[in-house]
Amino acid sequence: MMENKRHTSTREIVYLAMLIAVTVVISRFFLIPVPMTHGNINLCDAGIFIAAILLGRKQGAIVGAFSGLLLDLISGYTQYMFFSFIVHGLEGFVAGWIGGNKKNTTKVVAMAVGVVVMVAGYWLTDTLLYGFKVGLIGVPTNFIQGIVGGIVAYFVSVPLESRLPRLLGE
Amino acid sequence: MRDINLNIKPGSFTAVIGQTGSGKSTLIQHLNALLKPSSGTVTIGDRTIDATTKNKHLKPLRKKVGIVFQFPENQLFEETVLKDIAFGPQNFGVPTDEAMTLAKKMALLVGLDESLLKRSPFDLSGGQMRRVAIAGVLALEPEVLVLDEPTAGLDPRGRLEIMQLVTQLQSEQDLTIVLITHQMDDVANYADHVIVMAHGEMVKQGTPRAIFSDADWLESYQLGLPSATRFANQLIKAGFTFDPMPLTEDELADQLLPQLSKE
Amino acid sequence: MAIIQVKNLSYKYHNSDTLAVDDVSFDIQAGDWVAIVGHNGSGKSTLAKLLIGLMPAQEGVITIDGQELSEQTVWQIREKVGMVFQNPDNQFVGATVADDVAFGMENRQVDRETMQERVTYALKQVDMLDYQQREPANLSGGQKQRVALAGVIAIAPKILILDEATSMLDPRGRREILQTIKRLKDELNLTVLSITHDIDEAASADRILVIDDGHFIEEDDPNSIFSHGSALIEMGLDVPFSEKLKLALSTRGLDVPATYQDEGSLVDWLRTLRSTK
Amino acid sequence: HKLDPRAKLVMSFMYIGVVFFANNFWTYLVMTALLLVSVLATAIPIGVFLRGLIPLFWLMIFTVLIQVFFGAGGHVYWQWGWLSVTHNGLTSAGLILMRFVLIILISTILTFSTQPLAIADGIESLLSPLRKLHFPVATLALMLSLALRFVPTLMDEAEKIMNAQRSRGVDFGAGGLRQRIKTIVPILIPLFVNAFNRAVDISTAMEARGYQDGEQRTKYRQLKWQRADTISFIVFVISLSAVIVIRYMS
Repeated sequence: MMENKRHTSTREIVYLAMLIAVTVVISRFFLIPVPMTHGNINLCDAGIFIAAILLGRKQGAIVGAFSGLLLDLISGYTQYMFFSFIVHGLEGFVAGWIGGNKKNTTKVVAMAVGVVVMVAGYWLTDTLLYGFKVGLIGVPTNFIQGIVGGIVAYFVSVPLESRLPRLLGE
Repeated sequence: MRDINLNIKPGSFTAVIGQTGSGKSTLIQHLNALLKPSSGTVTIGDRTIDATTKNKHLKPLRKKVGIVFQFPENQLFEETVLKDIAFGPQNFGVPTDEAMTLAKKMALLVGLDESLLKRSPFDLSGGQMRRVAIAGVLALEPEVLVLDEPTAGLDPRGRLEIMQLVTQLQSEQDLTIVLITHQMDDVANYADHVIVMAHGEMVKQGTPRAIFSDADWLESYQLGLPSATRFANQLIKAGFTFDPMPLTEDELADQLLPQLSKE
Repeated sequence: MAIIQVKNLSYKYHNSDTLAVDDVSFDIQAGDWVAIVGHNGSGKSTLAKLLIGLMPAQEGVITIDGQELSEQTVWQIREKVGMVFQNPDNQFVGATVADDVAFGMENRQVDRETMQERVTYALKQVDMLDYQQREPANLSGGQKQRVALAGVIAIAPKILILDEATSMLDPRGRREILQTIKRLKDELNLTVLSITHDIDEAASADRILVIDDGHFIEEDDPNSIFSHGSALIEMGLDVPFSEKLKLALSTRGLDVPATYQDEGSLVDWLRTLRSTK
Repeated sequence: HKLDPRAKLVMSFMYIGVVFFANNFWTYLVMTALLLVSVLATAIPIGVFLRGLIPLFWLMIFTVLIQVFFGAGGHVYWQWGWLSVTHNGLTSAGLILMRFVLIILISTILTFSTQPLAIADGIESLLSPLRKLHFPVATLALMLSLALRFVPTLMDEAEKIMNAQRSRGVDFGAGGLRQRIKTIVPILIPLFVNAFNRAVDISTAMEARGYQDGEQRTKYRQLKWQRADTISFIVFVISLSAVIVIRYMS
């Protein structure tokens, strides 16, 4: 077929860009206030997991890394920017690696591991920036955020999965 | 948006016209209590909303006024067409089996074939998806149906079919219709009341005939005339007379015929 | 000379049983404005995408400006063709108006000085120069389509393809973009191929191609096409108002001429009927 | 603030790096002075920056409390069970707080004075040496700028979908966590479908405009390194080296 390989390539760049944009949008759009803590949890993990589970590890890593970076860039947490790039990138990679195109139960496991990676990653980041004990403050919130993200991702990605070939324009 | 006073009568067909950005969309969000007025009141049936109305009191109102937004096919999400149509009523506490019966009825009402009901809404054509979305709003059994440019992006046949559906809903289901549109021909053909919006204000309201009698005034708001009225204006320059001004080609033809010589 | 030649073109989507484009052949002469009309799903947008090799045709030969479309020539052919699509948002890829106009030139590796000149020139042509630094979120649909048009002008193509480019605009945006295209066509000596179901857009064309369910139905000048009145309506298409009025008059027993008349000539004809009273 | 985003990026990250070396009054004084100069250079009112700190207020209080109560060593001022306030605890709380505020302010300066797109451009430019290692910097940069471009569009779309579902009786922002998660799904599914549909359209448009991944492209938007950039850069390097020197001298 004529120039089929290149065709996929441009389309892949664009749908990854759109997934990054959607992840940023849902993180800014849905802030769920968490009682007893300092703030909100956002849905960025949901976007990253959806990308990872629908498309796989490479795509999950790209969407995770860049949406983490962009989100911090837009929200004014530039000090976290590169840490988020790595932490969310790893989160997406791991979730996509274990759970991409797999059974529903495997997806749940994949997201659980993803959450652990994310929580540990931010703990490490905060430890680097502000010290070990301060780092602990973020753990419970990040944990709740990751779990909520995982649940949302599950209910969104399962119905989307069967639509995927059509959505990708194949 | 400021200082708007208007009444929409039960069973009427009201058209809202105005340029993009004139406040039409804000207006319809008030009709459905998606927005609360910062001053003034909106009364729907026997309920009144003002700035102090609590959010939880707004929900019953949303059942009275159904809104079909622009490109409503973008709101579909369920596994099957039937489930998607039944989604709305279930949110208002209708039991599942009843909602499904209702959904089926509405699907047939908007002209969807029964064979489509078990399909995924994303497998349908654009025109069919739009019907599913309209059925999903009708399933709320509203008293007022608000449609924001329901024919946008459709081809001429699709446009005609949707407009026929809307008039059928008005006459057979006793729905009050509010239509937001750029198509002056649709206003002329279907509406009995017109509201003109500009810069967040209502600048005029009246019957289509009254509104379309002043071409220059409409032009000052970048709005046009229905084709028949525009053509009649050209004929007046050629010596023809019309009273009243025709709004549709049938009206125009009826008035034109006696003025022509029968060979 | 025919700048676009299409011979026996066929295309089938692999999730469908029927041909989206079924053995279509036509020629388009350089400098012409040709409209392809058909209802939604008639295959007209598929045709547009085939013309610039966005999808490979299963059968048939497309020759553009003397070059046969193939894997080897596709990028050269795209150099000669500019395309404006339906959804104003989904073709605006730059961060600002100027960036978007430059996108096509960046792909063609035009150097920066030339790009700056041409961005200014192209934006002037579509009357959007004052909006250079604006972001797409602050523009209307009509303005975005004009930016898309500027992006096309900047690469100086020979052919402009409009794929339902006005169908998502309000009447004002539609009018403005059509005026701009008419002016540009003359100034830049473009061949325009507009795929549309908007009757005003089709009426601007020199010739109209009618397709229905992937089949080529007819090609003729607008006057002859529009004289088919009710047949067009049956195909799910629109006809100009003058034709609708003539239909209304003829159902009331008036003998109307069979040939198409635009509004001006219909007024003249009605005037003669009146004066003979 | 008209500096090159690359300059601002590098300076900010050098600053954040050096904050960890600051450990006493003098070093923090230099750091604070440098920050104040930068704030003044942005010509943005100081109030705006302070408002940026408000959402983090509770986090800061928390941080300080933790340091105060759990930092051990030195003179004990107060003790109750396992909670104690010690000299070392207080000092480290003060230092952590300072570090916290400085890091947040410097990144606030960066975001307030620079468009996200400019920062993305800056990152691309700084990473461009990686091209030699066949790392697809240009492709990733394009992806990033496309994502940035479509955030407002999809934000709009999300709002529209939310309004539509609300008219269909969905209560957002009400109920417990479970209820909330349930109401999110009817927004996310259409939003993702919309994003994928757009992707198909956009990639078609890009290819029609001659885009080919992996091909060389020229760049319309270019960053210009000017004298002001060099000067600010030198100021930063000198002050930051001073901090390190002071730390190891004392």
